[in-house]
Amino acid sequence: MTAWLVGLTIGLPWLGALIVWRIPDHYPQRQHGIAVIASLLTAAVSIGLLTAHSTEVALRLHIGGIFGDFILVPDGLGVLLAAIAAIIGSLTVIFSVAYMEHEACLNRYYALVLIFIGTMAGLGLAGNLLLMFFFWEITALCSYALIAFDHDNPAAVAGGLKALVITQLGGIGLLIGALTAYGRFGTDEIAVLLARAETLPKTELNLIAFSFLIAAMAKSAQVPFHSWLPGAMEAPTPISALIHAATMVNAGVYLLARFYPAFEDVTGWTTAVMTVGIVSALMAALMALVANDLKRVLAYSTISQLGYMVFAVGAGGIFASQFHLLSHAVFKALLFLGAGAVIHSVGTRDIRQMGGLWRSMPQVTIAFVIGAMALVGIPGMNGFWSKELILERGLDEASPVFVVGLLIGVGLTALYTLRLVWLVFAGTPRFSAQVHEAPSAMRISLGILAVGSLTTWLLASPLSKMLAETLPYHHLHSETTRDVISDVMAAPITALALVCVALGFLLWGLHDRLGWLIARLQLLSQIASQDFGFEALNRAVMRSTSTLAERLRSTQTGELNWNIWGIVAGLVAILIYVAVEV
Amino acid sequence: MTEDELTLVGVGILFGVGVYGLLLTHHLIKIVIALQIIGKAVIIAFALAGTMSERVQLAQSLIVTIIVADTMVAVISLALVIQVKQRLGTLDARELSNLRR
Amino acid sequence: METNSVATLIALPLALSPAAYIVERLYRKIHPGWLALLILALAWGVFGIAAYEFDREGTLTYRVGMMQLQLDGLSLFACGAILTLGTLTVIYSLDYMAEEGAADKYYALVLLLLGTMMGLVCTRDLFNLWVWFEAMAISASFLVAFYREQPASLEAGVKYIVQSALGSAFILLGIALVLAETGTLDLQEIAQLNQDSAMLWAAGGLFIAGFGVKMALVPFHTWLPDAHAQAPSGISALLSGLVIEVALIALLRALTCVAFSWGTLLIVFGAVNMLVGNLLALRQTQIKRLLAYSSLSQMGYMVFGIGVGIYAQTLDGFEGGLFHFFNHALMKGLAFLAVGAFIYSLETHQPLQISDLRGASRRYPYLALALSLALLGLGGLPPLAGFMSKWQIFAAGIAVHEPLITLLVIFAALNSVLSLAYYAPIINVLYSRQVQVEMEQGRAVPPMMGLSLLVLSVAIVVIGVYPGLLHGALEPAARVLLTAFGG
Amino acid sequence: MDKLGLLLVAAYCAIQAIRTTNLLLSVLWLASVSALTTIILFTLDAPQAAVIEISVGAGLVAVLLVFAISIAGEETLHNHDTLWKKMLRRFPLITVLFLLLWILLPLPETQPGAKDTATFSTILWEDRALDVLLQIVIIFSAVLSLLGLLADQKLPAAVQHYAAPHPLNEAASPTEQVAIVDDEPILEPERELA
Repeated sequence: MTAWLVGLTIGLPWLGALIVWRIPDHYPQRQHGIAVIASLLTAAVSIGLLTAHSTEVALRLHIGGIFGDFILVPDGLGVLLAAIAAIIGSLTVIFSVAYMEHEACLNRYYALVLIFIGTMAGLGLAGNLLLMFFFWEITALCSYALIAFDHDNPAAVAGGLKALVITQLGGIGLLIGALTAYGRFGTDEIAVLLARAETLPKTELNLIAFSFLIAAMAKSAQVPFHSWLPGAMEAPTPISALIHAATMVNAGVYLLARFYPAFEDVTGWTTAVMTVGIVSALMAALMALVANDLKRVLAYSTISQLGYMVFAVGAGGIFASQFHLLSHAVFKALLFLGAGAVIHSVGTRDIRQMGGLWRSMPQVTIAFVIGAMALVGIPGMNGFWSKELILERGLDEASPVFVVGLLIGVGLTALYTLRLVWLVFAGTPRFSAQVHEAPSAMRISLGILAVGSLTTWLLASPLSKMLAETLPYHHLHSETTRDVISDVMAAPITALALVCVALGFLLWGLHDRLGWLIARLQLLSQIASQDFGFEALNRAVMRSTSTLAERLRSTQTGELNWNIWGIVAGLVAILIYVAVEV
Repeated sequence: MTEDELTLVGVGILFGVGVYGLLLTHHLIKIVIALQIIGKAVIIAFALAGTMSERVQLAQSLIVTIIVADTMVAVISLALVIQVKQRLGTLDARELSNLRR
Repeated sequence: METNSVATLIALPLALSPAAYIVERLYRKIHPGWLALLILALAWGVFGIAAYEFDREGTLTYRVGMMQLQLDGLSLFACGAILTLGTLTVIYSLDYMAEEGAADKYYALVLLLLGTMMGLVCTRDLFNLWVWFEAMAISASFLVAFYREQPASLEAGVKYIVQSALGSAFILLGIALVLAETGTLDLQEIAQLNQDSAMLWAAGGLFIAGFGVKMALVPFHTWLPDAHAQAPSGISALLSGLVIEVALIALLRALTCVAFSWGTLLIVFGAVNMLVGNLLALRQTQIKRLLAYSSLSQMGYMVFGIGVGIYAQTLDGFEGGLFHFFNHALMKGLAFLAVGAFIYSLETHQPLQISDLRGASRRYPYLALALSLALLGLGGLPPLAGFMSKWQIFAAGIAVHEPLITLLVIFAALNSVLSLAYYAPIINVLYSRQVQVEMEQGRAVPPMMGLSLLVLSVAIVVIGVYPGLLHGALEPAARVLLTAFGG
Repeated sequence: MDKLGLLLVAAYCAIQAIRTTNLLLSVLWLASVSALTTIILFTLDAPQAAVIEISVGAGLVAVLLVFAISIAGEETLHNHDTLWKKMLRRFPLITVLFLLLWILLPLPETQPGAKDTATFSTILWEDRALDVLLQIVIIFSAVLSLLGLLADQKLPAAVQHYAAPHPLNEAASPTEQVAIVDDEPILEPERELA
């Protein structure tokens, strides 16, 4: 039974993709319909899978040779990721029915989305490293193809390529780590790595730990590998919601959480993870503060929130990180889809050209504000509980510097979120287009997600129970929702965090009178708006590579005599090597 | 150095002259000639290898094959050269450099 | 076991190629291509028998005079690869070459090329190895310069023949040194003598340089982009997908008789090939040239894997290298054939530029998908074949547990990422929504071309998802190499 | 020592063959390299190989080269239409004839070398029969190639000027690999062939 559920969660969307890909553009209704049905079925199956979680191998496919077995294990971490992918996936597909109306090549769009959903579920459920890497790379491939979906837009193509290359660079980390483990154990099963990590030579364990960290940083867009995520905002907005907010970017956090027990004793690893998280959280928050592109603000905020999750893993808060992952997936998907509705009707992504939208699209405004409140961490929202858990964990485990960083981050989040909401929905309109309320398909998705943002924190007990039951190496103990509430309420840091939120709001409220401060911070804002120089670094690497390529190309002169020189030089080099060896 | 080794050095020199020809001449027909010179050096190398290992007859039969193959290469390259001359009007290898980069 | 099937397998295409040449003159109705296909079908039958016998009896031999043809795991595997891509190319050519003249010579020479390649991997005699090699080079030469009315083809042909002649002279010199030192030419006898002398070392160096020319090791590679880009696309597929790899096998066979530690040198060559190939392809705008350069870097992975195998005596290194050989044959074959299909459909006579393919997916969705699969596979992305063989090569490298090799594996993986920087833009162009005018007026892809493209695409995906499929064929092949190199 | 001396002389001839500007002289120098090779082969106890070398190496190849030079070595093609076309047709034929010649040549037998198991002809025709069979394959594919390359086909209407270098594929920016649009045709028709 479990095997069927696992197989269907991955296979159903793939099958749907195959079918929808075969439907030509003349039948948009069929394209929409099949995509919606396939994704809804997947979501239903994935809910079934949630209940069937276990530590046992559900599917084992013998491949042979070095490739060993392909294993799928529906443990807590895995089914959570799979369910998020399937459910948010189906909501984005529904949203797309309205958003992508009248677009060309819908069959390709839906096929890629469905392949992505299946692959993401597979990534969570993979029980061996090769299969995990396999899915890891396919998600990157889908992400690339969907970012560059509009292949005539050079920015989209460049963004897709950048996302592909950077996540692939990170993928090398996963590759090296996986192969190192394989080289010692002769198998790439994740359970074996977790069980026998201490038996590895110290250097190799270090190598695995830090290369996995690099992989996670690239996938979860942590500084300094973050710059692909803002670039990925060229994708259609539902894609941004699904891949670049709710699911794929979580894969890094998931990876760290999954292997935390193996690496927790590696010297400096937890500190490195926490540092990465904090630095990303703060820098991304600053960048969100100065960005003017609606989707980019959300992208930076995603980086920042992922930073919190990464930090939580580093601090040993596996449950806190996964809890926040769940909350974030819901409220960030909501925010992105809300932004999509706004962009769809206003026709621009520049928040300086929006404003006053609450009058014309009140329902979208309400949904968006709920998402924003969850993002800020207003009590009662799902983001509040999960974020407070992370803060609490930080206070317990990490040095005060980190805690201060976390709190500043909370304040900054409040500040940029309020700025965003204010500029988009409040004040007077700064555009001329006729704006209507979003179509019903969009509102359905938004409504469900808004309800989710208000309620998913109630799932704390089953989630915690599931994780504690199925992750034998993580030594988690199960917490009930009541425990979570009392913990959070009792923790002193909750109050501090709320003060920070209030301060953040206050800063925005007073920003007209704080001209002197803003002027002082001009330099910082300039640096932040230029991506702290990482963008320039990327460009420099790209430019130098292509210069090198160009130089090398000029050695291919096409002259026969020159070619012979090459051959003779090669022979001489070989003979010199031989002479040295003899 | 034994006499055989000295001869081997001589073969190396002849081979080197052929390679030198390939390196420096631009005339396509002379490039074919240079290839032939290299072929001669190789043939002598085989005969020498035959005497050194006391398998002269074996070496001879190999040389026959080498000569045939070398001649065939010469034939095809000359045919190509003729085509080049007919179609491009030049025999200068330097002008055959439009495929580059 | 002594058997005729080895000899029959090799002799079939060679002996019947004159028939393919002459048949059209005798019976106007029989197209030489179909005859060639029939001959290859017969060869497949013999191959099946040989594989069955191999499975039961182990290595098969056939004696000609004092010399032996020998079908061991490696040659069986290589013959399988040769027949696979060879047959698909001939099927493809039935339509592709239909409008070109000289079909008689084309198919006869393709048969000769395939037959000599199979002989090359089966021989056990060092000198005979060279003769097969030379026969292969000569039968490919006209195919390279097939479009002899195009100046560029002639130029490519001249470079090809001169450079490969120089390479084969290096090989001969090496053989002469081996003969002088050991007095025998049988590869196994030489290996058993187990001599270690400067002469043999020098011979090994000459082998690497000589075969390196045909394998396109940097800096011997300069002829390759010209020849592979100028040949008819079917031939490009054969040259890129088989000839350079078979040259690698020939090198390995030759090196077995001077089996010292060539691992380091091969690893270095592999690494250099990856980087240089990628950089040369990075800014390329002609698609066939780009694919030709990418062959350099793919060859680098194979050589790297095999170098690791020799260096550390690991089966996985050899198996990975050979696995990549097979996958590269499929992927590069598919890439060249798909590009050829575009050239055919667009009826262009200029070298096809990447930008000429703008919007191809609208008019040719399947063709665009096939090309994308080939390119992504070459870039090493799952779920395609190229990923799995690279994984195996890297796994073998890491399992050596030496920091330097680990660094080189990282380097190789970085190169894989770099290669995406030129594969991915092609895919972007294919899926552009603006469509070239020429593209809209292009003609349909004929069924035979479609068939071979379909088979290759499916094979790439299937192997990518289920890499164990080939393990049964690869393992004995790798074991031959492991044994030969002293493991 | 004498062999080294001969080799050095051969090397001198080879240098002359490469350096001389007169192509026919060059062929003559090559023929003398071939002759010296023959002598060296004799001193190395390889008389049969020597005979073949002098007949094929000095004979056939030299003839082929002279042929090729007479066809291609001149600057213009105009006046030689009929003559070279005739010669062209016989080119493969003559090649094959020469090759048959050496196969039929009666060769003197010599004593096998110390470790040789058999005489030259036994080794060539029996022990290494595979090599001989392959020679046939090589000759066959070479003849096919020749026929293909020299087939009497329509020449393009214009002999195309090919020497001018052309930026076939100059740099494009890496992210958007856009081909340069060629305004000027790559090949300019230069003159008509009558």
